Amino acid sequence: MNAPAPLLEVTGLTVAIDAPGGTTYPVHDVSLRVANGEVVGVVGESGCGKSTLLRAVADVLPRGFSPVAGEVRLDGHRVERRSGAVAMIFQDPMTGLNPVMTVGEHVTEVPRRRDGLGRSQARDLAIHLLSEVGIEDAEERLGAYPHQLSGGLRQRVLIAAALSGNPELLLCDEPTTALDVTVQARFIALLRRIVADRGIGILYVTHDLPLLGTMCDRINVMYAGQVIERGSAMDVLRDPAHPYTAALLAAAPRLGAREQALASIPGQPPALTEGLTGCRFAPRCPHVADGCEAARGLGAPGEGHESGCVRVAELAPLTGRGAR
Amino acid sequence: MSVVEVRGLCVEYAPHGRAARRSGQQTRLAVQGVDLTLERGEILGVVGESGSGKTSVARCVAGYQTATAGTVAVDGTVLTARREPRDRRRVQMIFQDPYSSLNPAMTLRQALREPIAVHGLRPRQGVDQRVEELMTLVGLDLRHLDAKPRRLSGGQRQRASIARALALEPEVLVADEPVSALDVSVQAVILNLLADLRSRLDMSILFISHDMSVVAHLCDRVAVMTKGRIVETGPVDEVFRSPRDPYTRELLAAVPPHPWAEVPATDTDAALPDPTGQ
Amino acid sequence: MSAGVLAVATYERRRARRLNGTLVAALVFLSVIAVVVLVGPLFLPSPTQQDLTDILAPPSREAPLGTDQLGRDVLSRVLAAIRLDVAIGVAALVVPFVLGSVLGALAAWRRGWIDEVVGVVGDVVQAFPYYLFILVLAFFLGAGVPSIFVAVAAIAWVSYMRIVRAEVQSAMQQDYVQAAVGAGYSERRVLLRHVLPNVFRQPLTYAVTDVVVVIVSTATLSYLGVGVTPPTPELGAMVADGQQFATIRPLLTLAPGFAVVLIGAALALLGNGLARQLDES
Amino acid sequence: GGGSTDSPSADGATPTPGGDLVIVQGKGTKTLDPVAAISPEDIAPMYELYDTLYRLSADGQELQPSLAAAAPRSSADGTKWTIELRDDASFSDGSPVTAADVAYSLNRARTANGAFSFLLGAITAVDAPDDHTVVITTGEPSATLEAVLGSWIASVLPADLGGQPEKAFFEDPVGSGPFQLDAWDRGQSLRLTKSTDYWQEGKPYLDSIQWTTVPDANTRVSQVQSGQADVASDVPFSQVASLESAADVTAGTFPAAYTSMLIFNQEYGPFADVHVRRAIAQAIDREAVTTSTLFGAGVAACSILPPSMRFASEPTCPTYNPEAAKAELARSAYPDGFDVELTIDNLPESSTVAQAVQSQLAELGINVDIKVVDSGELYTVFFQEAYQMGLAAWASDIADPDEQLSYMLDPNAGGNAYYTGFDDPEVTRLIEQGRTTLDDSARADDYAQVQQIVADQVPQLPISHRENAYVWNRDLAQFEVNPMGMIDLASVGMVQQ
Amino acid sequence: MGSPMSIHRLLRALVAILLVVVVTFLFVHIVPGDPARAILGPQASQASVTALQERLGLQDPLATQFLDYVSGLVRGDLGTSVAQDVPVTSLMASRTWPTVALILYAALLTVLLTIPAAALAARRPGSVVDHAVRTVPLLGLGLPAFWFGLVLIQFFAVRLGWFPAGGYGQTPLEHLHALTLPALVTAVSILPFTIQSLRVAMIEAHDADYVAAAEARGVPPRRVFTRYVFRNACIPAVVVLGLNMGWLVGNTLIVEKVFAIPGIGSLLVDSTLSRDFPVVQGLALVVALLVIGTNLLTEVARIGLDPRLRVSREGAR
Ligand SMILES: Nc1ncnc2c1ncn2[C@@H]1O[C@H](COP(=O)(O)OP(=O)(O)OP(=O)(O)O)[C@@H](O)[C@H]1O
Ligand SMILES: Nc1ncnc2c1ncn2[C@@H]1O[C@H](COP(=O)(O)OP(=O)(O)OP(=O)(O)O)[C@@H](O)[C@H]1O
Ligand SMILES: [Mg+2]
Ligand SMILES: [Mg+2]
Repeated sequence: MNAPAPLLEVTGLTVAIDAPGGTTYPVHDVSLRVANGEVVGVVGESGCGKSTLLRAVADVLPRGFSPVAGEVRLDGHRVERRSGAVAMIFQDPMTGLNPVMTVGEHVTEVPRRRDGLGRSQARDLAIHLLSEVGIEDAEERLGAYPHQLSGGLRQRVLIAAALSGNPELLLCDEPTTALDVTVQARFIALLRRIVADRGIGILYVTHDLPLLGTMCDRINVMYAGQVIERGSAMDVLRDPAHPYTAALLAAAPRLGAREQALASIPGQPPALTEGLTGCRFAPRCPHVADGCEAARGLGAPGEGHESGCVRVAELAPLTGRGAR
Repeated sequence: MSVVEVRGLCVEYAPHGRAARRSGQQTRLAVQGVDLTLERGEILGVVGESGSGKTSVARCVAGYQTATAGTVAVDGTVLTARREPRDRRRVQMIFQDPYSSLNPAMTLRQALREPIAVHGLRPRQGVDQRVEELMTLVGLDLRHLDAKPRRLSGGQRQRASIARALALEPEVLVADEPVSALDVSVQAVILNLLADLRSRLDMSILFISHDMSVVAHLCDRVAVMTKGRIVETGPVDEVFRSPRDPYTRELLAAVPPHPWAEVPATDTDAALPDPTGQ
Repeated sequence: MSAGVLAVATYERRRARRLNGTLVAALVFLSVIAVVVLVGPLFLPSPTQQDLTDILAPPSREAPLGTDQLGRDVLSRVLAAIRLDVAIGVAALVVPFVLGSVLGALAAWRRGWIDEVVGVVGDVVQAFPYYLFILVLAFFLGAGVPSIFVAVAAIAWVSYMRIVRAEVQSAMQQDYVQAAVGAGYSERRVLLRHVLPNVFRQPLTYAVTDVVVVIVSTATLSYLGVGVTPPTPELGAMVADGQQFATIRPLLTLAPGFAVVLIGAALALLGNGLARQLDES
Repeated sequence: GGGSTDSPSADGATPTPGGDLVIVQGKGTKTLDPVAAISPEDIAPMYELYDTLYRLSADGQELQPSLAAAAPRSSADGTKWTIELRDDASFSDGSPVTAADVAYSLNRARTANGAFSFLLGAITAVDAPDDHTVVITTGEPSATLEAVLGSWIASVLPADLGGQPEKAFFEDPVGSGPFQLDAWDRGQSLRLTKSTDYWQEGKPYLDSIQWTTVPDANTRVSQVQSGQADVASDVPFSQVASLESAADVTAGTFPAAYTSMLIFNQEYGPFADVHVRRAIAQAIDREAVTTSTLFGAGVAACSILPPSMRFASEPTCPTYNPEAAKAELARSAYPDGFDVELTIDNLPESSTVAQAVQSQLAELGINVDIKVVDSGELYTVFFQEAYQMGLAAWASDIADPDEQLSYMLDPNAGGNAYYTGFDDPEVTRLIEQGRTTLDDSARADDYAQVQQIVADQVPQLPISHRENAYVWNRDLAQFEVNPMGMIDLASVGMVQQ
Repeated sequence: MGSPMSIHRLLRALVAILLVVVVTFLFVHIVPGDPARAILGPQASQASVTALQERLGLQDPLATQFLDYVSGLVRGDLGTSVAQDVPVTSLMASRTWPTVALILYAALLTVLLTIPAAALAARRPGSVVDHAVRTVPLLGLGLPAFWFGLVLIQFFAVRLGWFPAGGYGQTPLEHLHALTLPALVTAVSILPFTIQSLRVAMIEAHDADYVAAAEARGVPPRRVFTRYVFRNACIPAVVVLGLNMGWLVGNTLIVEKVFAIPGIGSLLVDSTLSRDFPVVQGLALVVALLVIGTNLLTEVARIGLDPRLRVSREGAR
């Protein structure tokens, strides 16, 4: 796969949280790219910093969080705050929509308030956008409030609202966790179609590895605030080059494999304070060895597939899925 | 004889309620004539779309809710609407949200002693020993005994609430999406624990989930629900390999294939239903 | 009282800490007041000691806040009054706290007619002009501390009832309460062990602020002429009495007035701090 | 009058015509019917709206003819009184004031069942032989007649109320006073404007007077200070001195026919014993208590009659002497003291007095428990004699001691000797005699005796005679208040400065 | 709008009003102190007191008096003032507006002071400004209205002359001017609660995902504040304001006395002291109606503000 010119380029991003107990770094020295027309996944356990990364990219970090190093560039420029070039969709479709605003208001407000469109033009645009995301009776839905919609519909409204600002990049933070699988499948198909139609880039965050396999071009695996493996979806999921990725995959149950017990990961992720050195997964890693405490960037095993594990070469077949 | 036998279960809700408001639906009949049996030592999965009535069925079985029609029998005895404490004990429920399922004011020790003491399940001096047994059984470190729930992680809490349910020595566990809120690695721990309980204690489990792969992994049999009805039941392997009902098929098609699965996904896009088909 | 239902549904979520700044400040503040109030009298004349030859004296070394129209030491009276008012405030709230909590819990737990009756009675009490209620009660029972107790109890329970009712209602949605029911525990046990212990944060922190309201009401009753019976020093009575001398000896009314404000601020601060603390833990 | 003579105000100056006067008072005017009036706030406007046959002088010692042309001429036996009316007085509707109007008004007042109709109790008939002559018949010689005719109850209204029903008439009354009604918001504000038909040349000076209710005393003072009002009544006594020296306003006190006293219910054992009462009289430092409550706006009482009242004397009173008090108590049946409840109303001054009494009686071993009742309830309690010791007050409605002495000392006069149950036939006789003797010096003797007996027997213990305290605009001239609390507003005016 | 709530709510309000009628009646009649004696004063003869009692019907059995009262109410007749011999309704007529104006003004001031204070505090939680905003209004809680009112008069009216020292004025403009200080005193008693709740709600609203999402997709900041943060934070704040309305109304009684405002508050206190029962009854009823009315109003406002409630809503009072 040829790497297209990057739409989003994050380099060395570090985010600090000032808390009474001391500063923590939920995102530490993270670099990643998203190209136009590309869906890039970010995956990792709960608490590894995925959401923080996304919010940093959109420049909507919560109170107390501040980017302390690195930069985020969109089309080669620093992300201009709240320009609308980056839109974001959250995990819970209910919390992503303002409960006191109608569907129509959500979808028309950026065109009207930012772009100065007239009322009826904005309305037409809204209907167009809502149909585009697969809401059939778009016109009737304009007056509906979020709580009157099912989860799947809300999700679509969120996308339409996000698209209303003509974003180049869409950030999705576990948008389907609350939905059932059939709705999830439809949602993902929709996202892919939008990428194809509009040529935008998507950065998609989840802790569901198999899900990423169905929709992403490339995947970044995060652990404890760092990207520890990245590569094309197929490479990462089928031939994980980091023990953590392999452990995550092993922990996910799958259809037709009920004999074995699931492999859980012992222990807890480290606290994300200062002074962590070497491989952060080492304390929980079954393959831990002497070299692990040394710091190491990403590299190997191959072009477009990098791992943070020092032992990546020795551990070649990490997967427990037998011969392939 | 089946441990649990559900016959013709119907559940009706008043048209205006919180849940209806939340989902925007106006369904009145949430469960429409459900029959279910659960054998001893069996894990029965219930899958289905959101709002199909899974939780309602579970709550009826566990006795939290009175059915509009139909019966729930445990060990052949039909349980009435107001269950005796003794009967309540026989069916215990594990909840989806590990954060609200433990009393924040009680330490784990208190939470585990209480059911044993109230029901007099052990002589006074045996209670502490039993508590420790339970902790070990669910894989919780004994040093957490005096912790209050807020100090525990989601996975630990879920284990604690399983231990609390087990303290009553129930014959049946009803688990309503016990792992949906958890992360894969923690989920693995809980799933392993449930499987272990079944094999060691011959426990019967009614396991509700909307995650096919989890059900596929854990359950012996599966019931597929949609719109308040069970549309298909059978051994998991059979149902998942050759689904007969169109809804089951749709459900299975929507599951993102595990990258290591035997049958690799061919063309993902083609397998997905038309997005406009809602 | 009817005042001050702090935002019931929303709290700040912060990470747990030892004691938050507000609480520490409140505790320090209150300790200082407590020390002054308890130790001060050792160095001062009795609050009822009259000296008609030295009335309305300006502040001096012997009488730091001067003397009143009967030549009594104002500082000594203020300190005694603080003790009394705080005692009244706290004691007067015990009954409404318990009564309101029990009724609120019952209303939420049993629903049905109990809920309706308790709710309507609460509406009536709150719709009734607060000071008229107290005034009439005070006429009926005679002025003085007992009337204040009864009047406060008759009114203040409503807020606790409302708060506890809402809290119990939401607690009943919690899975752990469901689990307790499912475990076959008696109603009493579920209510006492599983519901109530988890709903007391809100009414408790509210009660702290409510003490202030009771003190202010007691003071206002004295202004209306139905407060604590003389010669007991009471802050409101002192403020009211002192008004006659507002222009010549402003301290007579300012000092007890500030004492009310100070106690009020300290307790309100304590309430805030407590709420935050209990929230965080 | 009192007032502040030393500060440079417009007091003595001659007023110039014009100006609108705003008076703020604690309560509002609730009725304009003289018969229904009960409070000073009701009564004050009546003196301006209506006229009376006589008017009390500012010092309270003398009655001057007003609608009457001269003092009443009495028949030899003192039961027939002839009064000539002046001929230039007219009502605000233009009709002249005639003897028929006076007769109607007096008859109406004495036969109505009003709270103060008893003041006219001596009158048995009022006749108008011609337009300018009124003849009043009294059952017995009446020494108080002139004083009664000078009070609001004897206000002169048009005969038959001009043909209107009572309610309608008193909504918009017609009178012959210096002012007439402009606007009235019951209990809240009352505005009178200058009457053009008033008989007194050049008066009134003011264009209008407005009374406004401001319940809080400090707020009242503030309003005068900020120029919002011109006169505030019932100023806190302690503030008078400092207000007197303030640059922007004038303040002062005026003697009043007002006495505060402890009353002893003789049904309650200890108080039936005169030694106990005398001991208490000597145990209480009335001078100090008076200073603590009045701050110079009044004097410690000796006689029960206030000094501003006619015939007030200086009896020999028990004086403050704790030792003598103990000795006196030792002679009673309660040598070691006793417990007693002191019932007071809820005004701050009452509480001050009560606390002083409490602390001073403690020296005698008398334990006083203060019981506070609402001021609306106090006299009900007293009337039912459901008290032991009480703190009461008396304000006279006429410029004659008879009203006060009868009510307070005569067990048959209505008050059961002011709720005490005191009964001394000699006192009763002397009072009776004073009422029916037309000779002032003879009356003075009778009343002096009464005052001395009371000082010895102590049925009530007078504590202080307070004055009325006002603060007013310094541009106000001729501002004076008589002992009945009345201001002659026709003579008051502004001075240009 | 929200029909399911209205019917239940209205019914309850009706029952409450009914009970208020009964309770005031009983209340006023168990009060010791004879109105006739209170009116006529100490000098009045027993005969005239008895006469007045008869005229007032005070010697009838309580039940008869109550029936008379209720049948009067039904005809819109609140009885006749004992002390002033005029119909209670006409006595109240001129008194209601100043009180209503005072309440509205105080509510307005509350809102005007609450919004900027809460917004300022919520902008940077934990900052010095935030702490100040959270603690300073607490002082208001301990401020007895009668005392604070006098302090304000001394300072703003006497010293500075900015406002009248009490009173109500004649023209609307004068009313506004005269009511400023009293409204402030009234508002201060509930400010701690409204500021606190709006602040918390704003912080919560600001942390909501929809705010981040809106900011990210390019909604202008001003609109994010008005339509997202403030609009949502209003809902709980309105509830708190409503809950405290009763207290606010109660406080006006005292404030009116201090500031000599010819409203129902000062009339109520006076009438209670002078045992003018019919007036007390009538006023208690009016105040109760005011409180119940404002409660219903906040309920309506809440439903107006929160579309989620328009379907149905149980509990959470
Ligand atoms: N307000 C806060 N104060 C301090 N630490 C915080 C705060 N919020 C989050 N964190 C920490 O920051 C880290 C990263 O959080 P983040 O939400 O980015 O994780 P995530 O990968 O999105 O997790 P999840 O899968 O649960 O959503 C976590 O360890 C979390 O504990
Ligand atoms: N308390 C209630 N009042 C009214 N309707 C309810 C109530 N609880 C559930 N419902 C409705 O009943 C139907 C079935 O709900 P239920 O919770 O049993 O579904 P579920 O299969 O568990 O869904 P999910 O996967 O979302 O948990 C839904 O339409 C729901 O809206
Ligand atoms: Mg996240
Ligand atoms: Mg469910």
